[in-house]
Amino acid sequence: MTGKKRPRARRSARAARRVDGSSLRGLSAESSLRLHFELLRARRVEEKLAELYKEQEMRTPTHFSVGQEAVAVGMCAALRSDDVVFSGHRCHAHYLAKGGNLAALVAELYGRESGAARGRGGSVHLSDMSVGMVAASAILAQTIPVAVGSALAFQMDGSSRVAVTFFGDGAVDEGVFHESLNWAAVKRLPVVFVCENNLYATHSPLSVRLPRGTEIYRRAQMYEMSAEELDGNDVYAVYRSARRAVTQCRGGRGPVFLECATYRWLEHVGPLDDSERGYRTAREIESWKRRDPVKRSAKALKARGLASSATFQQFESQIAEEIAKAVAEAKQAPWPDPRDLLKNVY
Amino acid sequence: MTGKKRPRARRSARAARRVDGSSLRGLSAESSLRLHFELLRARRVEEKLAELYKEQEMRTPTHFSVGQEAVAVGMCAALRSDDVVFSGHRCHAHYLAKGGNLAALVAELYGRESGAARGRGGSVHLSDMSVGMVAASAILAQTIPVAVGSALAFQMDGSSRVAVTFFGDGAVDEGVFHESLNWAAVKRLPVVFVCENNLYATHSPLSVRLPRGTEIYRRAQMYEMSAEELDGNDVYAVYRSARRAVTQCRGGRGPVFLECATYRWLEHVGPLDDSERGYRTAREIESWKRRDPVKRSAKALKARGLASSATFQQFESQIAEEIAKAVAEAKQAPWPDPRDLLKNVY
Amino acid sequence: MRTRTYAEAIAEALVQGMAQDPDVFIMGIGVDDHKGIFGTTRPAYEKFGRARVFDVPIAEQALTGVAIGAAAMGKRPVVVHARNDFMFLATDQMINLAAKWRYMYGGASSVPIVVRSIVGKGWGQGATHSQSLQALFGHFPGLHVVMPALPRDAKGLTLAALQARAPVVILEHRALYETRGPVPEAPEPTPLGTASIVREGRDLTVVAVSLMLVEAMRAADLLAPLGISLEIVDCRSIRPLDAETILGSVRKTGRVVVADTSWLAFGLSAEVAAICAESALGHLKSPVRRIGLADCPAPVSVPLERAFYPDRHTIAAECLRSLDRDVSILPEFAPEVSAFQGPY
Amino acid sequence: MRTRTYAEAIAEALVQGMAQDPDVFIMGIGVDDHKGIFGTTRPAYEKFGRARVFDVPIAEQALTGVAIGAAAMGKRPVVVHARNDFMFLATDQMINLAAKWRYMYGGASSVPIVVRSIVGKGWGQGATHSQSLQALFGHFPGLHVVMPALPRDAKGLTLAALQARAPVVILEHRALYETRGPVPEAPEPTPLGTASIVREGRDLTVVAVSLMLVEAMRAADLLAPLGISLEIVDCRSIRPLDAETILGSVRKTGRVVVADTSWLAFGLSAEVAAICAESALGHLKSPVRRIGLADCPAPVSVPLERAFYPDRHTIAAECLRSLDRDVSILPEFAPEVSAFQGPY
Ligand SMILES: Cc1ncc(C[n+]2csc(CCOP(=O)(O)OP(=O)(O)O)c2C)c(N)n1
Ligand SMILES: Cc1ncc(C[n+]2csc(CCOP(=O)(O)OP(=O)(O)O)c2C)c(N)n1
Ligand SMILES: [Mg+2]
Ligand SMILES: [Mg+2]
Repeated sequence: MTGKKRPRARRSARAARRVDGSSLRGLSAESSLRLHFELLRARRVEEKLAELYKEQEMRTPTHFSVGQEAVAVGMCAALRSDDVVFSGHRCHAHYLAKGGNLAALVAELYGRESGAARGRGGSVHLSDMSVGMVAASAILAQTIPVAVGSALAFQMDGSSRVAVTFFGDGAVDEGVFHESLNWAAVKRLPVVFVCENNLYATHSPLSVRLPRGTEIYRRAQMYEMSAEELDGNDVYAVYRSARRAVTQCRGGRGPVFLECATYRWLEHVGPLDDSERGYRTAREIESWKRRDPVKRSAKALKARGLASSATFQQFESQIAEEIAKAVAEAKQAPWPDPRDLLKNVY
Repeated sequence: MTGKKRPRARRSARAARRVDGSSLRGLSAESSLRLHFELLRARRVEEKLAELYKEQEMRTPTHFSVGQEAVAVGMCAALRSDDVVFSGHRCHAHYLAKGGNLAALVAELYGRESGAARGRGGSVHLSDMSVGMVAASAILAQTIPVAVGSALAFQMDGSSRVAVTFFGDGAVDEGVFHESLNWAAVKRLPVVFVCENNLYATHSPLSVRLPRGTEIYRRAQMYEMSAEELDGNDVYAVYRSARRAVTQCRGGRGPVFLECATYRWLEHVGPLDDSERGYRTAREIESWKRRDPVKRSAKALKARGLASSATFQQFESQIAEEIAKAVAEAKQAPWPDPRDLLKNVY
Repeated sequence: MRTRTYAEAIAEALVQGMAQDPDVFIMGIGVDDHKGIFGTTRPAYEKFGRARVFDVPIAEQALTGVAIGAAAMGKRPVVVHARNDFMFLATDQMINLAAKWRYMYGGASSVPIVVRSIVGKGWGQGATHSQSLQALFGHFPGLHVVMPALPRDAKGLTLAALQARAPVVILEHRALYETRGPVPEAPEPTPLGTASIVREGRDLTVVAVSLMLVEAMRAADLLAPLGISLEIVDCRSIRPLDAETILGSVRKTGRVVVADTSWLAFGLSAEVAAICAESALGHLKSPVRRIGLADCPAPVSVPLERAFYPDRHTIAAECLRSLDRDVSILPEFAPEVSAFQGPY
Repeated sequence: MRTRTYAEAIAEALVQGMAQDPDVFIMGIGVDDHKGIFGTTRPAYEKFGRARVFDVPIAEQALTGVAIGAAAMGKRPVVVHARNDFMFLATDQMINLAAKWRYMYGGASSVPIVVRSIVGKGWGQGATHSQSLQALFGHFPGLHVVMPALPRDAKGLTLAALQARAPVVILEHRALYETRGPVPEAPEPTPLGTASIVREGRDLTVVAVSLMLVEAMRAADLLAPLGISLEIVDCRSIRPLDAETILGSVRKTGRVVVADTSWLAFGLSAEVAAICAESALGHLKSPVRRIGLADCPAPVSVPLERAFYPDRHTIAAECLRSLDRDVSILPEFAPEVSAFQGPY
């Protein structure tokens, strides 16, 4: 496959390189800093979880978002807390960015009763209704029509709420992706489709799954909805597009599709580096790590004089403290009681 | 819905009117006459079946193709007998055009052992493997990926055979439509997708199912395959496009999509006129009947002096005779033996 | 009491449920057309209009996901499939998501969707338009599955579904749509999870569901003149199954025949036989007997269709065998051709 | 005899089948990657290359339809799903088309596809990655459904599937992949439709399938020292079910415990109990006992997972109950945490 893979991968790498620096255009100092903080937080949380995962105490298959956090953070920053978000198997960053409780995330990975799904769902079934993180799911593309349905409810109620669904490039292959875009467009529903195109589905490159030359966002345009491709490793760019998209939805002008070019740093599932596995090249991985969304965001803030090393230091320690507390709590937390096994089936 | 329906319906009506006359450009006298004969035959067969259906002796839900025959005839005339065809619930014309045995069709509707599916399948499950009419199915869009799979087999064998799948505008809504086009395009398979856009799915107008402004064939182009829209009521136009499509497939240059604008004359299922039902206007029905593919084809042949009333008379009597024989045979034919009920399950 | 047809009973339940709860809405292919799903959605459409009763793209999987998403936001969507066979396209959303939602997300939310779908039969509808999916949906925890046989329950179970917390699959039977029976005007839900003894008897218990319940009643009428008294249990709730009511009757009569609208293997007849073998073994005077579809896809041709479907005579004959009585004492039946001529 | 792991046995069957029949090819997500479906497709990929072992778009429904279409043209496609749960997206193609094809089209053609899929368990794989769909596919006529428990049958049933006329669903169990046992080198198919008595015994019959068969063997070892002799039937063929072998054993021992990898309701345990109630009633000395998953979606947390899955101890305890023996005579077990840590 590698032979077939290369050209397409390079093409998208270029797509991202086009917009290499990060620009804060149109953003207040405050929101720029908030975006960076959320970005850094998502990164540090997942780095820590990946490290702890190796202790084999989190018995739940886990797909880390390291490297892709800017999409989640930029998109969710444009949402109100009564807007709703749906995700797939790679859902930690979406959960955190929407305001999902960190302690509950860690506790869920440790299988505790205090977990986000009370130890019933695991890493791939995060939910925090209190902040509008409705559901993540391990079945590919499964929550895409569900987001559309939430948007239908908002439209019927004449509310201005918006639904967002995050999914990968692999979900684009599934039939329900097509059915859902069509549904949303026919009924002009307030839903934002966010595709995190990280070039691979498990170990399959795009070339195996989409006809050469395919631009995912241009497919979306065929459903008569506005769609754009953007640099998913530039949190500010994502935020600007997200704001436009959400404004359009709230205005009742129908769904929006955002294709975000980004890249997964760790193995498909699990905490390890997989650059030796041969399905992607070290060169490719390196070229993407050079476009680290966190570093780019920090660089932009510094350049604009909005943050100093001290600022970042303070962010780091605040986050480290929060994580340490969540982990300590989770490890102490009580297990679910087997006598509750049959509760909440109906 | 009617309010929403009108504009779209008018638009497509225009699409068809654009090419109102039929041109024999590029066709030999012989093939022009053969096309007309096949067209007339499909029409007369279905008219007769619809008439007989009212006797309530054909106990199988039947979807007549009257008004849409030019698509089946034009497409199948471009095929070899070792090419294969798949269809959906409205399959009589496809079966006949591909060379399916008429007596077996009539016998199937009468539920006889001599039927195309030996009385097991009924009107919606026609098959005649001997001529490459592989399968029709009552589940919407179900045979689309199956045609793609046959094309995969041809490609693996390095053969020049082509697979064709006929479906309606309603099938376009289904997820497997998208999955199948994507599959065929990724693997550049020799398959022709033929969409008979008759503006309705059961009683639902396009406006309920596709975003306003949707051109089905342009969606297909997004899969990086060649696609065109054409007048499905002009058998010669269909034939010319079909030949181009088949040539491209045989040449290994990947799949082709043909959107054929046409119109159903009878009710969705059953032999009756349904113009009183209110889901489509008498004006619309009339405007389409003026574009009767059979009349247009006859007119073109006469204009070019290729056929006289005598020719048509001879066609008519030849066809009438064939039909009468098939019907008489079917009514005499033995019923399946209930003792064979459990045969051919595995 | 006033009588209504099965179809009218469903239509009335929908109208009353929508009047009671503004969050209820109906969507499905053709729910708003002139036929209105054999009349069942037409009154709701006329009363509440297209804002709450609307047509949809033909995409069963997305349709189900859309219903789930709306339900998660507090709506009570009613999805309608003209044939339950079309739900094969939605099994992932139904079983991998709706059924598991409440449990899998820790009990914090639920998705109370109602899925109405119709079992087809007759006029050669064939292999893909005449299946009966109760076993499929009954096997997986998380869904309620019901199959009304009587107009009363067609209304009552629909009303109950509209008030349930869990997703509910209602499998209606096309061949029952025109049947008529007592139906209270007031919106009285039939409790989910309950079977009902529709005819008391002495000699043998017939556990039947949907159309087979009606056939069982007719079988009872055939056997009564022979001095044989059947007790008939309407197994209207597939999941949860009302084992107590079934077992109570079996323990009383000591004999049981199970009549299902689907195939035997891994079906309702298997589950009922199994609970008897687990919990009523000592009471069984003769082997459990199972009645269902012939073990092949549904054929189309009339003589094959007739051999494929069991009916009152099949039930009566099995009852006689269970009682060690000579089957030949049954009057010869001219197996009738159903009067059904559509609409399908 | 030489031994192989379950995974190696499958891999060998595929290589031998592909060598014998040039029309056999394998397609599925990741069949050609470095992991090669836990090694089962890797040898075939290395030997036959990407022309006959290839990766596909993530579209289970089309994938299945594509396999059907290729089979109709004379190919023998092997479709692989890393989790059988993903087949919910393909049930229409599997049940509404593949299973009915030969019958529905009058017997003129058939579509011999082979669908390999894996049942997951452990490491908190959760509600949608650990189901076991034998009852779903077993209910509908037209498919063969098999579940190998032993490496020998993992090879033999795969070979048989590659020669069958009807579509075959093979449900493999992830927890068995590393188990090792005798596997003949020669390509010897295990006949479809047969169960096998893997351990002869006197006191009680355990009918078990897949992973539960292995657990049943361990239960037998636990009970042997107590002087209890179990006969164990490997119900490796779900459809057709080998009723004769099962009933033969039950009639001999007079007691039966059924252990399935799925839920009880409408499951394999129900079907086996039902045939006993129909055809071995007179021989049963005690009620049929059923073992399966707890009646809820699969939870993730370790203590819940442990309570959710039955194992050798559950089986041993049910056997004692069936024998009216005191369960407390069983040694106290520290319910072990499985060593499994993926890959999933
Ligand atoms: C319906 C279904 N098919 C297959 C899988 C197995 N699977 C899990 S993740 C994955 C790849 C997803 O790729 P993508 O959507 O690009 O997301 P990414 O992992 O790259 O973030 C696959 C095939 C699944 N979970 N669900
Ligand atoms: C999966 C599925 N959903 C719904 C139906 C019911 N149905 C039968 S035909 C039809 C409309 C088909 O419309 P179209 O594809 O445009 O074909 P046409 O009837 O216009 O020729 C529908 C919805 C079905 N048969 N299969
Ligand atoms: Mg990806
Ligand atoms: Mg149409």
